[in-house]
Amino acid sequence: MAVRVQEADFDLGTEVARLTSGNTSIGALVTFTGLVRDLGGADAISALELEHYPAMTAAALERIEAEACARWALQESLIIHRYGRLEPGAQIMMVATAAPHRGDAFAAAEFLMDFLKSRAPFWKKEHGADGARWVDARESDEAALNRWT
Amino acid sequence: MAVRVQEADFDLGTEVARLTSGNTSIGALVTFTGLVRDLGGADAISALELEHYPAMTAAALERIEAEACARWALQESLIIHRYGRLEPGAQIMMVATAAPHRGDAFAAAEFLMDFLKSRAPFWKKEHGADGARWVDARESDEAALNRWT
Amino acid sequence: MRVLYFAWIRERIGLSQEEVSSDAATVADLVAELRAREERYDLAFSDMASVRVAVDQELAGLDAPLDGVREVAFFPPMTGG
Amino acid sequence: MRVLYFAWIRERIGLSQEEVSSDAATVADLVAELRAREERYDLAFSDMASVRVAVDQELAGLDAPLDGVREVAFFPPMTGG
Repeated sequence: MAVRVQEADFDLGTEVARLTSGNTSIGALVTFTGLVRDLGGADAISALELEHYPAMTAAALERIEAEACARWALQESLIIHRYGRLEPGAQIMMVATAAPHRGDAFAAAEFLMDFLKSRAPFWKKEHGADGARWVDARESDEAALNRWT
Repeated sequence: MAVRVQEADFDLGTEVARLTSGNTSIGALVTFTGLVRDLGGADAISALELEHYPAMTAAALERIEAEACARWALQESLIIHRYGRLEPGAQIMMVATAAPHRGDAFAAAEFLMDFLKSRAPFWKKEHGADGARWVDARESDEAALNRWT
Repeated sequence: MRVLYFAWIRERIGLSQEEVSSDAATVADLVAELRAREERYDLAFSDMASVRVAVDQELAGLDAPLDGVREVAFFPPMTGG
Repeated sequence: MRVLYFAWIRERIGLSQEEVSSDAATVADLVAELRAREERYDLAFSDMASVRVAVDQELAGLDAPLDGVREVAFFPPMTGG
């Protein structure tokens, strides 16, 4: 169970190796990595800027993680979320969940992602040729929370 | 879109880096890793032996992968499955799915896993203190296929 | 009380945080006070459906009481992940 | 026709593969022929609910025809992943 909020990049392989190292009771490990997506053409972006609320962010992520650990039999979990200015293709964040069985690991990872999307205090600004614009929250992301109630 | 059946171990970080390298249109990447789980105590195992049907395996995995690519808007996918004798804690297999949005990447990874469990020609034998036993297929794994029909 | 602004609310107001002396009983009262100050505040809070609030770093509603509160933050819907 | 056995079916029969000359019309007929041969085959195929079949490397049922078939494989339910 760990949460990290950082400007620096992370290495998925290293993080996962650390999570499972020495624990032979893990049967299933799920990871999600979010990347800066550049659609090119008229929507081409040169950078994604991530602003957050430092005093609140870690606590919000820890609460989301604790909720996942209360719902599923997780042996390990990890949330890393970056902030600052990121290039297209850069890693934005990752979650990892480890459990005896795959169902729990998948469900917990999806749960973490659904809550991170709408309940973690981050805001994204896309920089493109025509200037910059704040990314709107998607209604589908808010709706995705309902499946966990 | 790639399938590998091998005795050798694999490195999750390397595989994922290769999958996403140079493609800035990927927004979401999901991985699943299956590990040799040792519950210890009376059920302690010293090794897991994976037998497969070489002439059929790659084709079966490719069919499962093609079906996932037909159902979801995947940009990349990868299945690696090992065979041979594995120690507790060792990696058995992995899948990775990359898509513009997280919903597709998660669904496709779960679909691949559900089909690999019951439709990929592998058989597992656990070696423990009391000898060896073939792992039974779980009814829940067969039932898991129904949610995709 | 410290008041924080994030994302386009921060940009519209032109401040990331400020100290505010207020007797506002609720978040809604505080918003009304701020809007009355200057047009940039009025503009930032013109569509409260697009504004989220945290009181002492916990998500809260517009009716949340401010008694004893040290920090109020205003921001658009979050876009993490 | 080449016949392959995997996992505990392979162990019970004591062979991983063999060439079989048979006029069996279907997989079920082939199973009946094999069971009649020796007790180890009879034992391996005593509970066909636990046996899966691939004909020329495609999953098939017991009623699958064997005309022109080159390879038949018998194995327990798969446990991949």
